[in-house]
Amino acid sequence: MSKAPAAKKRSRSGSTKKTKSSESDLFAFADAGVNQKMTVEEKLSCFTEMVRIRKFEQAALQAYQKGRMGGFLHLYIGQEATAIGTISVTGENDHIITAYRDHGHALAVGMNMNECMAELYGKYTGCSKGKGGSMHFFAPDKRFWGGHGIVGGQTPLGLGLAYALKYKGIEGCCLCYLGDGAVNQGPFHESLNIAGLWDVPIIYVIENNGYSMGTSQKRSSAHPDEGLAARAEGYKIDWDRINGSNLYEVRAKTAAAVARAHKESRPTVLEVMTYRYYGHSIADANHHRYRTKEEIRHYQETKDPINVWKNILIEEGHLTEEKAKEIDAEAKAEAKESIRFAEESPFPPAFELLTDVYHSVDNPGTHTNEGKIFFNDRLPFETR
Amino acid sequence: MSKAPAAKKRSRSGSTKKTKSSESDLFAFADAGVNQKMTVEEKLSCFTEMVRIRKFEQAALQAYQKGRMGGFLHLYIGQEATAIGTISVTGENDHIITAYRDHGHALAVGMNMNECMAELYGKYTGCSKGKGGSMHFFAPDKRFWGGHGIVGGQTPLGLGLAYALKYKGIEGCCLCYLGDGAVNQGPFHESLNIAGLWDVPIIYVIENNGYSMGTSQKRSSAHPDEGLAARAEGYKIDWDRINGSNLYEVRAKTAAAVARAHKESRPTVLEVMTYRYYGHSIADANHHRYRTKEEIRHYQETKDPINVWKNILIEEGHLTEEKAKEIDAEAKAEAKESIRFAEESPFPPAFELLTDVYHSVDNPGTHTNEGKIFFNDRLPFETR
Amino acid sequence: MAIITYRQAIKDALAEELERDENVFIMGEEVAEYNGAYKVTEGLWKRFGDKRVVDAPISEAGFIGLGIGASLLGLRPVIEMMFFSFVYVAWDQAVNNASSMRYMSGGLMNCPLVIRGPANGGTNVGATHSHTPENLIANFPGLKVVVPATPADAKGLMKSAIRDNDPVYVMESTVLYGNEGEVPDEEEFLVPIGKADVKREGSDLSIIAHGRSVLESLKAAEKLKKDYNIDVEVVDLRSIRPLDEETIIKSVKKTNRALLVEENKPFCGVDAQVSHLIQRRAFDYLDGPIHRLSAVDAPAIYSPPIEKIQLPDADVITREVLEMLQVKA
Amino acid sequence: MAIITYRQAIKDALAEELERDENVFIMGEEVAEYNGAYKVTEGLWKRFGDKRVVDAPISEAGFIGLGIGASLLGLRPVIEMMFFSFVYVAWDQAVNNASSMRYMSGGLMNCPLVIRGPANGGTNVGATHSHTPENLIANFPGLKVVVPATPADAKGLMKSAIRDNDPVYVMESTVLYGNEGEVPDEEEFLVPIGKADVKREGSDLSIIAHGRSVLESLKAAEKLKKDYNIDVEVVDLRSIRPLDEETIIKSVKKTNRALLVEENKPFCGVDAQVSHLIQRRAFDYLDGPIHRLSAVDAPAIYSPPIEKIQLPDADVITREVLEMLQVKA
Ligand SMILES: Cc1ncc(C[n+]2csc(CCOP(=O)(O)OP(=O)(O)O)c2C)c(N)n1
Ligand SMILES: Cc1ncc(C[n+]2csc(CCOP(=O)(O)OP(=O)(O)O)c2C)c(N)n1
Ligand SMILES: [Mg+2]
Ligand SMILES: [Mg+2]
Repeated sequence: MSKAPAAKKRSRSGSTKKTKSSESDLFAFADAGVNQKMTVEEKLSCFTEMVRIRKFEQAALQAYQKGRMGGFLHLYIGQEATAIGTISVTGENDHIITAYRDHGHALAVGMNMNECMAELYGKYTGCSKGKGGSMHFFAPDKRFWGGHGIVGGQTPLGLGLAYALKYKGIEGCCLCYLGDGAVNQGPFHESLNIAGLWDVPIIYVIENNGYSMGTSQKRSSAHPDEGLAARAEGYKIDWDRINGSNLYEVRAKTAAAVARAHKESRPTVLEVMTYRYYGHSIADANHHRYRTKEEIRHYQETKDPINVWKNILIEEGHLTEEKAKEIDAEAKAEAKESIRFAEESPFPPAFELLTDVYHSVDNPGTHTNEGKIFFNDRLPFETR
Repeated sequence: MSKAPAAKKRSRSGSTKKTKSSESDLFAFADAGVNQKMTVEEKLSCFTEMVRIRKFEQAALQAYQKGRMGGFLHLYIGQEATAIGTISVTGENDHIITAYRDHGHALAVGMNMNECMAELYGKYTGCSKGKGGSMHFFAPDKRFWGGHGIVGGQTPLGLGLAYALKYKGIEGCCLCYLGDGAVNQGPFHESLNIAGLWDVPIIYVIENNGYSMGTSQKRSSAHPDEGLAARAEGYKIDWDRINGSNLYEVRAKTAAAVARAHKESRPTVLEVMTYRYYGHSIADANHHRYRTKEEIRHYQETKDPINVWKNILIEEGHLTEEKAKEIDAEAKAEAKESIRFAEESPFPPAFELLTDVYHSVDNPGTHTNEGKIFFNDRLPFETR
Repeated sequence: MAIITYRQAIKDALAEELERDENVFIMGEEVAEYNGAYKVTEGLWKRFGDKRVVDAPISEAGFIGLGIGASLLGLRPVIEMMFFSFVYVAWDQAVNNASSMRYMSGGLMNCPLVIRGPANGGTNVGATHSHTPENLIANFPGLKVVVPATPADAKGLMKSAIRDNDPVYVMESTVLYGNEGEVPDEEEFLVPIGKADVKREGSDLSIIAHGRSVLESLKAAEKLKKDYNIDVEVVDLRSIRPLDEETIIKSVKKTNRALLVEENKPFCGVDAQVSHLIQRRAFDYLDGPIHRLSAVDAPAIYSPPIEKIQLPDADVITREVLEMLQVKA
Repeated sequence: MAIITYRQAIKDALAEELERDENVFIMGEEVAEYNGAYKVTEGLWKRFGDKRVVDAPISEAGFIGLGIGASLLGLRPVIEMMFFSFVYVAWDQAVNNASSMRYMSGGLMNCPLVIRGPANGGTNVGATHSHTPENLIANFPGLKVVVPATPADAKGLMKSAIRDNDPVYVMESTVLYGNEGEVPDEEEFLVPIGKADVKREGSDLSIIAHGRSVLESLKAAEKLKKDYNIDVEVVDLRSIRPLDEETIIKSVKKTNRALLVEENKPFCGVDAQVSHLIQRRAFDYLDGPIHRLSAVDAPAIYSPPIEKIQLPDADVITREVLEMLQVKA
């Protein structure tokens, strides 16, 4: 693999820095190539997909509150334009990996609500057979590699996915998402250096929703005035900052990063300014203590990504309030159906505790392996 | 502890960046306060101390080659002005911690050659009773906290030392040294963020000797054109770059960082451009394969920190070639004596294997501890 | 004696030690303003302020290393792992640095550090979040590990840990936080580190357990007494390193049978070590092989009803005892 | 059969697998241009080039994580730890991520990764550099661990490891790199993972060992035969997980006595597990308790002659066997 000395010569001012934002002008990025090319269908699809994420999670929330699930439930609601906007500009050789707040990305890559909801329920029909739960959705066939619970732990994995593409000579990239709190994990730093040094086609998308659990972003990170993504300069990596309420801007700036990855095999760090409406997880019931209701309301009223996109589409004449309501109702029905599916699905049988641990156990005869590999004196269930 | 919101307001341009260097003008930093104040005695002492480091290590090298020691021997020769220059501007509340290339720092804080040489020999009279070896010199009474073998592993420890000073309300700081290869370890990144965020009075001194083992610095780090220290901007930390051949410059820029730590409780990252003459360790016999003899010779002839300082002192009229030779001979004799001391010292008795593991074992009656704490079925030696 | 929760017992221990010694401080993610992810530190930030109770960024290697460094200068950091599983991102600091400082310096330095937090499965948080690394940490000479099962032990061990001059890892359990129990009122209530506790006397068989498994074992013991008139002794290790070999051996010499129960994964779990030492020191007293029950040997599964099966409970323990004593269930 | 060094055997295995499968690549610190800190990869960069043999920055968590990620897409990274002790700075990636990927995805993903490098004490590099974490890693279901003692096993196990679809940790030893031994010539020479090897047959007592301890045990066996006419059987585990229980049990059932030898630290070392399983499955065959010899339970000391004492050698093993058989030395 060429270690592209070119990278060393790239001058600092060559970095794409935050140029403009769509804060005030909704259409500021409408004329970006990737947005100009959008068909009406694609525009509506983005809307539908964002609504589907929200309805899916609202349904999941209700089920969780009824005690139908265990563990954690980290809702993505409020951040939908990030997953949909970024993933909608990726192609067939681009791969996705994220942290535990993964429902949005899972639906965005095309996973269906049934397998996702069943996974939340811990059912055998779940995408991970009920073994992973909310934090661990996977769909390798859709180039979606999870769903990872350890903060920052996915950042070198994403690097490796991108590295593999380059190794194989495939013109693709990896989008690796992380939170504003995750940027202070060591492995992210190590990954950035390697990405910058070796020209790895990875795009780190920092979803800055303002908080890591109850800690506001300013209490967790020292950073340049330009924000968290600007840390990329320390590794001579291009970066940009994105208004996460505006799908056009998310798409435009992500597309630029994807092009950089595809054409130059260079990494990018993007910081998407966004917001989560619910607590860190549903266990975080007191999230009004570390932020005000006004702050939440302000975001919902003025920056909600679904609303913003709806208004854009209405203004462009592609959508009406009625049509939007229909889409909403359909997504709601789909989510409701996924609840039914999950409720009616069986739990995994106990013997599944010991499958999927080792490839060699699940595929006897394919490995030069012998001996004992599990060490319980006695199992509390019948094996197959 | 106040988390000094002031830090947040510090503007980026407020950072001390590389302003000037002494590359061409040996006296560029002679008029810095800390240098102006230097007595002749102090100037000569710096010279003597640098020479002592070199002679100590030359003696150690010979002994190592005769098979008198085990493990690693990482020589500091070529880098002496860094340890001496930085430590000579510290005061009674300033603490020191470094990596495995620690002989220079150890002597600079005032450890004597005998205890150091005996430690290299693994003798009971060594500073660590022969338990630590070359990489693990310690002298808490001289505020020297090692000597650490895991690359980057000392960087959060140094942060903790500085944190403790601030916690206790002591106007002091910690100087924490690391290599150019070590900057790519995760814990260093985590430490920088915490230092910047909480105003911890730590000074990270990157001793950039151009190589991490056989890897040239440009093959290990992506970084801004301004160098490795400039990564500090990602955490809004002040930084500077230092010509490590010129003691005046090392002192001047370190003193500024120390003042910043003492007065503002703010961290600094310093990058000292330096060079090692020997291999990474003595095991690295083929270091001429990854760098040219000319490169080494060039540094020795034009940038050797002892020579440069000698020339400065001669030009200032404080030193003559003769006097320098005397100092050299004295240091050599001292080193020779330390070899004798080490040779004649005993090895630790075998029972020392099990002392210094637990404070509670070594100080019976001081802890609410019971039970068995060591788990050998049988020991291969007599316990005390 | 007051009846308080396991959570409250730890909180009281922390508060008392913060009060007693100004070198004690608490650091971790969400421990201060948020009152702790599991509310163990609730109210402490309000009471003791910014200096003594500190919210840290998500940088475990950074702040555990910071804790070690600060301890060298005499501070007594008590570092919370939100989950003990997260210690893996700081493993080198936690086990390599913390265990070696004193030794490598020939006794010149001490590291009076406490790392505490929940280490348990059973709450459906998945494979990466459900580790119980007491065996891994106790492998390192230089470190101490305690695993309290009751509120009293949680309080008494936590206080001893904070006063200890060696690094002590206190492993709690989110499943136990809500449990209530009697805790002695006296301010100076300390449970010695390294002392096991016979939580139930019996003569037919010794169950040796730690953490939540102690409670499941006690439940099994009740049932065995009631339904089968079997008298099981339950030894709670409480401390993994140091380990109270004498109490273990005494119990086994009395009952001649040992069943070891833990939520650790089996391969080189704590009970592998306990098993070895029993057969080594009480070989001639054993009427049959030592049995072990551990977590089912796979990463922690999410699916809630299946994860329940993964961890040894009173039913499984009861069955195993009956099997060992060749009593028909 | 050629006689080659342990180092050469590994190098040959790497070269053959690099040649055979273009998805195999080697990554680590100084593995390429520098030819490896211990010259295990000497010549491979020159032969296979930048793409297949890659020098990495000192960022173990970064490049082990990279390896895991790349393995998901079907590459077969072989990652060198310059010392295995350095895996601790990447522990979360190495044990938590690598062990959980397949499981958490319900079998959708595989992680065909090899992490290899020397894991041994005895070379005076001090406490932080001398870890032997085979026990810690084998604790994690989802991972495999092998510890070859001879050149042939090193080659055969390395090739099996690289072809395996699960993460395999291959623990070598700087002390063994220079040792010579016969290695079968055929290209397809594979040693199955999980198969122990009876390195010496005997009837009086079974020594069960792994890594360098196998060689010390064999030395002791020679001496015991020569000086005392004692016939010791030496079982080389070779693989820690999977573990060849059958061969262990068969040997103990034959000799009725077991001595376990390893350089692991004793608390929850590999042999704690081996001890448990022997007494569990061969209780009635044991004529006396199972004995263990491990590293002296302290961080690795620097002082060269004292570190020698810290690790079990042929003399100590000999003494222990005599003691077990109640033969006067
Ligand atoms: C290494 C590690 N430390 C701590 C945690 C607990 N934890 C889970 S999420 C989280 C906050 C992360 O915040 P951020 O990165 O901003 O992502 P967000 O939740 O906002 O999406 C914390 C502390 C963890 N999972 N892993
Ligand atoms: C975590 C870790 N990885 C690898 C090593 C092996 N190692 C020791 S020193 C070194 C090179 C460090 O280079 P640098 O930081 O530039 O310091 P220098 O030796 O030049 O002083 C390496 C790779 C180690 N000790 N720790
Ligand atoms: Mg966040
Ligand atoms: Mg260097």
